[in-house]
Amino acid sequence: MDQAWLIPAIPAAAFVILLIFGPYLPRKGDWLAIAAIGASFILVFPLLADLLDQADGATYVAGERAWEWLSFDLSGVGETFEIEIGFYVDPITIVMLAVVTLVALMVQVYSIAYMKGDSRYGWYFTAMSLFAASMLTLVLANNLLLLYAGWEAVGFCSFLLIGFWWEKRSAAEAAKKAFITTRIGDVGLLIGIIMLWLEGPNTFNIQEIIAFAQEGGYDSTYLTAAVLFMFMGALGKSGQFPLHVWLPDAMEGPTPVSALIHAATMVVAGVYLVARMLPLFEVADPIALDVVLVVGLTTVMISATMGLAATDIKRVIAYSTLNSLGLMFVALGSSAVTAAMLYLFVHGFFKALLFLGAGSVIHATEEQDMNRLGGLAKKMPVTAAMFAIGTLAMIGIIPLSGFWAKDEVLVFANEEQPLIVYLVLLSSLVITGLYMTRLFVRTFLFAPRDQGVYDHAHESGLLITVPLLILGLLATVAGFVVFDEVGEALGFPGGIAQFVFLREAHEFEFHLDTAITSTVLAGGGAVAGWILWQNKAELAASVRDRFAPIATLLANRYYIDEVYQFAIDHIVLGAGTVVAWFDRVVVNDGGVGGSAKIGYLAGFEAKFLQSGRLPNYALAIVSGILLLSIVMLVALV
Amino acid sequence: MEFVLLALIVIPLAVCPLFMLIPSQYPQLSRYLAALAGGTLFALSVLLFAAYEFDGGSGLRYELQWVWLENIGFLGENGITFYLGLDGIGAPLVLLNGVVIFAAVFVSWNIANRTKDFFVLLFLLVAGVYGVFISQDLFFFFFWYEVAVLPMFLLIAVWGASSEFKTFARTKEYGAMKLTMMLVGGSVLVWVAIFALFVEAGAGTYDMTVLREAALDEDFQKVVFPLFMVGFGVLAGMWPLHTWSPDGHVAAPTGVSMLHAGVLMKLGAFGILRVGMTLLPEGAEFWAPVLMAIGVTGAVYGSISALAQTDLKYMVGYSSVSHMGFVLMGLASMNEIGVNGAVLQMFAHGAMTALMFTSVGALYDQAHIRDMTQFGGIAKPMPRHTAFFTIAGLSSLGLPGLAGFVAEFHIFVGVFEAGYWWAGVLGILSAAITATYILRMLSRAYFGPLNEKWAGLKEMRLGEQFAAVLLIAMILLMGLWPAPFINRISETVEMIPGIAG
Amino acid sequence: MSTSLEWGLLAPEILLAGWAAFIILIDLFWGGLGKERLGWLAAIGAAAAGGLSLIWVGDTKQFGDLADINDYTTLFRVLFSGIGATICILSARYVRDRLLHPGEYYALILLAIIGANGMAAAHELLTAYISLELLSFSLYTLTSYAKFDLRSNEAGLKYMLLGAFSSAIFLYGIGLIYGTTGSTQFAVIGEVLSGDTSDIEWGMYLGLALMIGGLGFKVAAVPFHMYTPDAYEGAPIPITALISALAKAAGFAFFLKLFAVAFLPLIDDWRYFIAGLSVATMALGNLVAIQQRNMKRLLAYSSIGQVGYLLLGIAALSQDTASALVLHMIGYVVTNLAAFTCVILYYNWTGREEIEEYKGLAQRAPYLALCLTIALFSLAGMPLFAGFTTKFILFQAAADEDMLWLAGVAAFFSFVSLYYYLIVIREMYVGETEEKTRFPTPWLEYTALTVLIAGVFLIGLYPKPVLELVEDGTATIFVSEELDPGEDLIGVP
Amino acid sequence: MIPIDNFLVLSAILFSLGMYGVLARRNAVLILMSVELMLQAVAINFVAFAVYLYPETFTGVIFAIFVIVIAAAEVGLALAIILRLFRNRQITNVDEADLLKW
Amino acid sequence: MTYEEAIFYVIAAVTVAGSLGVVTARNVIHSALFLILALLGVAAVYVLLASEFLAIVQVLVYGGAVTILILFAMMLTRVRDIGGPIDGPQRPFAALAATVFLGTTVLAVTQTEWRGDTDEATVVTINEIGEALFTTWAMPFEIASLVLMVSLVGAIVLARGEEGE
Repeated sequence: MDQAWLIPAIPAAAFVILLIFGPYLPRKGDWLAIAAIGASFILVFPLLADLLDQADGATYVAGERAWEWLSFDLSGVGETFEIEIGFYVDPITIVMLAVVTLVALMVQVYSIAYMKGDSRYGWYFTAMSLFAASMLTLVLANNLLLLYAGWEAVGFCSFLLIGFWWEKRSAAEAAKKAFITTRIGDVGLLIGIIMLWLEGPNTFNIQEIIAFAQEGGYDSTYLTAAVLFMFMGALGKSGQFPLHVWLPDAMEGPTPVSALIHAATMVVAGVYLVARMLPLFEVADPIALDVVLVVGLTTVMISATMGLAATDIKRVIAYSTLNSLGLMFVALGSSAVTAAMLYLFVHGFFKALLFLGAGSVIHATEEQDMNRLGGLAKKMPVTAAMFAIGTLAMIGIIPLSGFWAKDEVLVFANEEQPLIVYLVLLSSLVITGLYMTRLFVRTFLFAPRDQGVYDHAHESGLLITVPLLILGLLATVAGFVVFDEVGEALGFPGGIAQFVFLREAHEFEFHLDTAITSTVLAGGGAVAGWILWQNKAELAASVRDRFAPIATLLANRYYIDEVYQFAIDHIVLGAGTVVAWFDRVVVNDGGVGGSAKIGYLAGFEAKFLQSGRLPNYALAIVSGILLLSIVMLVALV
Repeated sequence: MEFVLLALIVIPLAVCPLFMLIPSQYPQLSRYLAALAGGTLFALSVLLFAAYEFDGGSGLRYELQWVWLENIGFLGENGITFYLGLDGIGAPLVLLNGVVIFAAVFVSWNIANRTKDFFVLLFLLVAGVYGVFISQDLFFFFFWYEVAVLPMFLLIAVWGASSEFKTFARTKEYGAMKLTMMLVGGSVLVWVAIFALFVEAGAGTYDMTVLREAALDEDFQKVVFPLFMVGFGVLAGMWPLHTWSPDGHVAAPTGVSMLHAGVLMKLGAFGILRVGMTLLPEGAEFWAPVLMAIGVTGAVYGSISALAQTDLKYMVGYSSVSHMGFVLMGLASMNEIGVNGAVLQMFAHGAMTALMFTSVGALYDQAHIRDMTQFGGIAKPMPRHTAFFTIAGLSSLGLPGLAGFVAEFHIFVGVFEAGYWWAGVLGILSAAITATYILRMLSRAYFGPLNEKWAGLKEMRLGEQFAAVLLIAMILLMGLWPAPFINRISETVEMIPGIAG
Repeated sequence: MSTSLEWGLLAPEILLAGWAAFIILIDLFWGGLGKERLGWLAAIGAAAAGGLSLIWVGDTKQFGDLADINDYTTLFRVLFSGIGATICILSARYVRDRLLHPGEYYALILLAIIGANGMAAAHELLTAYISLELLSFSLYTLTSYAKFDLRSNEAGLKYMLLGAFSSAIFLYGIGLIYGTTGSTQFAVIGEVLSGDTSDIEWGMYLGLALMIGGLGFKVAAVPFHMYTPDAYEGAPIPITALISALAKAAGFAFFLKLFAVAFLPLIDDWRYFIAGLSVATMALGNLVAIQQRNMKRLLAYSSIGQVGYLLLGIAALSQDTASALVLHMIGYVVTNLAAFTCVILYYNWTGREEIEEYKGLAQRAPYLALCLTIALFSLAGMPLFAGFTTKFILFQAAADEDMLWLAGVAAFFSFVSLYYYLIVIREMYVGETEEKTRFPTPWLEYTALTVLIAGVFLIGLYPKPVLELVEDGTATIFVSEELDPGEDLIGVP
Repeated sequence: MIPIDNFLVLSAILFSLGMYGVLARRNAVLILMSVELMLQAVAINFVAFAVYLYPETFTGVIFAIFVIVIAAAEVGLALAIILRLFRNRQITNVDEADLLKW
Repeated sequence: MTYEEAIFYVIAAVTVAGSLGVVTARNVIHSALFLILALLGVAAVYVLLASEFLAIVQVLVYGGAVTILILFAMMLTRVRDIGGPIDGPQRPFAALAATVFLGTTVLAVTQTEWRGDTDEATVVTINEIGEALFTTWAMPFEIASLVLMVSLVGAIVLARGEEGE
């Protein structure tokens, strides 16, 4: 348990070494980065083992170590203001660690091939190690401040990696947009943290805050406000409804980056935060959880619909990520931590698989636009197969992991939430089926639309296909974790569900009815998709013409981007120019310049008193004398 | 160690005549002398910072008291004494000054015309700043405060640069004159306040440790504190009186604006803390809400107007106004966390702005324009420069792991603790706006496709790079391991009367 | 009939008078000495008189109720001879190039010093008035000394006629005070005024008002200052320096002694009038100075501004403010002389006195530009230099006498004054000129200049010795001398 | 005997007339003559006080003597300057001599 | 109205008329002549004030030297043929100021109750004055001599024509 701090430390050390000596290392030090993340991955297991040994029955004892980073005593009653650095390991952390380290390892191996020949190859791996280090710190942090530090560092790394090819104007803009949007979200997070600290037990330690809240320390409206502020941070980071604009644009970055950051790890940080803070959400009045739910739902619906219209394969997958994140928040909204964490665990694998598949397509064909792809299956059989598995998992077809996790979410949504929520989820299943099959069909099947691209395509090398295979396997197998027996087998007493579940044990029952409905709907969606978009996709075209206005609406992403851009240009920049003008003209020339002018003019007038003529001077003297004597006599006598 | 403290003032003053002796045909010689002097000052500052530890008493270490004027006229027992002493708040700022002067010397390495006069004035400025940070006597506090302002006019008027903008022009003489006049104008208020304080205390001495004990009555404090607040506020870039800072920086040469924004603006805030809040606690308490309001306006106002600037130096100028707004907010929170945050922010902002000015200066020296809209993709020809500027930008927008965050976090916590939740929210918002204008500038000027016109740009000079590395070291030191700073500052802040728990 | 007159006490004055005559004769009979060396000779004479007066350091004697020779007088005698010697050295080259009759020129300067000494030493009004007239007459003549220069002529005329007019008013004031108090001795007047004065109120206050007016003219307080700018601009530059240093210093020496000894009992009555004068002087002096383009007129208005600060010292009169005032006056005199030295040297070299014409001086004569900058910064009250410390002590002393508002006004105007000093400094350092000829260094003037600048630094950085000297001086005038009966005084006034 | 007030009033009248002369006249010599008048008035004042109020110390009389001496000296010097002015610029009116202004 | 007061009023009238003439005469020469009349009037006042020495000095110094000097000056500066008004533009202000001053002084002088015997003048003999001049008032005497010397030197230096002229 004590070596838990090593997990983030090794990638951090790798980052420092690469930063300073990177260019001089053989192969620019990519092996060092991979070794570091590999080591972290390996270290997760002893941690898991420790956790399981100490487990007595269903409850697991969380390990925590902390070192004082900074402290000074307040002159009040012996209080001190402390900030610590420490880690806190509990089931949720383990799940997150597993997902992050594994996917990062896969992605970095994949990147060796994908990024070969790039001018800043070394810098790529340096940034990747920094990202890994900060994500792991975020996950392991035991207090809110260290979490916030990791949170911001991850945001900065995403800025670096999205803007990796900063020569491209769009990449630079996308990076800036991502960082600013997440930063606006983080404003909420910071306010939330400080509010919790203010009324709370004068510490940032998460567990103490939760314990304090559970004893009713905070008054509920205050706690709700604090929690909602923190949720704002999660919104920004996980690209939920109001602040989701940056995620589609984040595809400007290299695909492995998208795979790692915008699928498995960073975007999921928001979910982790809410999961970690769920007890607070529950203590606060229900409005908090409803907000989470509503936001999740809206994101699900928007992303699903937008997925239909997007033509760039990476953007479609990005929308699918938004869709899944929405689902996770819906799960959290109905306080189903297991379902959320499970879906997160599973989603990490198949979404990474999808992205890396798309990456291998792009790597092979140098082309991202669906309209110019098609019929690649023959040229790239392995990628096509793996992509198929990923698509099916995303849609949630029976044997694959997507299905099990999605069902968990549906089950909780059905039990806890009103019917409307359940119906919306079901409709989203259909649409997911639609656009995922569209993606698969348009890329891999039927006649190639652009012969040049088709000829150029070739199956990617081992370095790309092997990670695909591993992820494909995981995508299929991971689902079974749901069954307790499988959990037992792997040495988890009472199954994974209990491991992750915080409250009392809850065996997994198989809800036949939800399973059937979901499979039917998802399958129906897929088949409809197949029909619509087969061979020349005439049918899809005709449907689009009929619903033309909706299609354009979707294509322009509900014009949300334009609204934000308008807001920024006019309100924010406009205010800036007005304030700058006000500052220069009113405060500066008017206020400061004005008073100086008064002095200058006073002097100017007084100057002409000096007429140069003697009688005037004599008159001045006499008037001075008279004034003096008269006032003196009047005043004093 | 006392004489190390004395050396901080003596070296810069002693080096001035030495410069005079060097014939002006050998600018290189005067540059080496400047580097040597800068180096020794830096070393001494680091030594002092490291050696300082709180010893229980009044937190004042290495005291050195020479009677200057005593028992003459209105002056009683040790009336005016040349009283040097280093305390917790002074130590980090002395370190900051040492770092910034050492960096400034290297940045102004290629000042060609009248190099030795430049360095004479620069070191005079530094002597003034050191004097303020370590003098415990109110007379000498004001004496060095004015010495620091003295060379500003010539530094900007002679070596500065005029600039034409579409709608208005800012000649360097205008910038220099406005800056000097506003600072000295501010110091008039301080002067009057010192007179009133001396008469009211009736102790016949300017020794601040004695004046601290003098129980001044409440109404007097309420009347005199605003004088100190506004008087020092002008130099601290307080909101309505801040207009000299952007104009001054645009006109000033790089080295001077580094020292100026990096250290001189801290003099104002330091003044409010050391003289205003320590000697007049009730007054400070009474006026705290007003100072908070001004601080917040400054912060938000500064960051919003920085958003609209196209000139790089104007942007950095307004960002300094915004960050100094944070400092004032920290001071106004009147509780220990907030004031600690304010002192940390003074140090952090000092290092950040100095780094920003180094980079902008380096760019300006080669490109001779500062309009960021005309640049594009200069990260290609100047990668290191971009890295330095990005680090400075990130620290100013409060990325954890860099100095900015540690300071701003304390200020926000302090402000919330003191109950001004509206100020806290606005403050954090202005930090977000800072992120916007910094990143907008970075993406527009540095990233994106390379504008062919600037293909010829070369990397920063070695001297500038050394300066930048030095400053980054400070930013990272405070960002990653702020304990040494906090321990020193918090004990002394605790001693200040009127600072709540 | 033995009287108590010890002529030995007036040895410095006698030496000066003799030396003046000696100089005139030298100039008449021994042409070979050359005009420049005549100046140095005069300087030696003045310095010798200063040295001679040091004999009486520490003791308090009286020259028959007319003049008391105590530390106050010694202090001012040394100061005046110092000023005289500096002016003689400075004008050596100027007179050689531009004026006729150098012998009389230097003689008049020496006589002016006698007048000044008389004013400082005076124990009663008649001696003071006559010395005042001696000082004024020599200054009237010296102002119009450049016979063929229209400006000098006009300045002399204005200075003369207005001087006569205001001294008539001053005399009327003295008459009334004499009428009401019965004596012209300060101590006696002080005694009478401290008693019940309700019966003689009318005459007394009118007399006081007229005297303030008359003295106001002499020290160039605002309503009466009109002649100063014209006299400064018209007179030959060394004489402008002489007026700005000697006339102001002597004026204030007499002003301070008169008000400290004679009118102290009425302080609560005239305090606010003097304060009013001081504010008006500071305001007008500094504000109009901003408009000036000629260096001499600028220094004229700046000296008017400085008079405002000195009047502040008198408005809040007490033992401390008196010594602070004298200290500031010494600081002002030394700085002003330094500034004028630079102006004179530049004028001798280029014949220019407009501020624009100081462009690029820093390139051509760096040392000269540096000294002028130091002097101007000291006048503005910037630290490291005399101005800051003396102003600080003066304003603090005034604030101590609960005149804080006046100290505030003074601090504000000293800030305003920084503007026009910076204008000059800007011209010197930022301006560019085509002529790049380096400035020939006149060694003697440069040594005088260096001594003055050293003085400015000394008072600025370590005023203790000077302040202690001044403290002993002012202590003597504040101790209330009782009339020492006993000596058989024949016809004692 | 004649009360002292008569003399003082006379002196005041003379003084005011002299003042009027200085303020109103343009010619320098006339101004000079008016100043002489004012000094006469002052002398009368002094003598009156000495003779009436303080006969035993008669400082006033001494003062009067010296005032006359100073007045005489003044006339000499003033006329010299006026002549010098006339010789240079051929004017004696004071308000024409205004080279030095503002 | 005693005998002496009548004489006083006559002399006072003469002096005031003379000085009024000096100040208001249209012709410059007339004002010079009026000055002589005024000065002699003042001499008569001194006689009334029982100080004959002063009267003699007044007549000698002023009557003789000063007025002649002024007439010479007027002749030299050819003042007669200079046209233009003799009084400046600020005549009304001058009159106003003079009258206000007159009012205040007369009021002040009459209001104060002078200390000491105010209605009979005692004679101060010449030898008393002489002795005082050389003993009690020695210093002003010396300085007065220096003033005269300065005036003399000044007059010569300024008025004397140089070779070039």
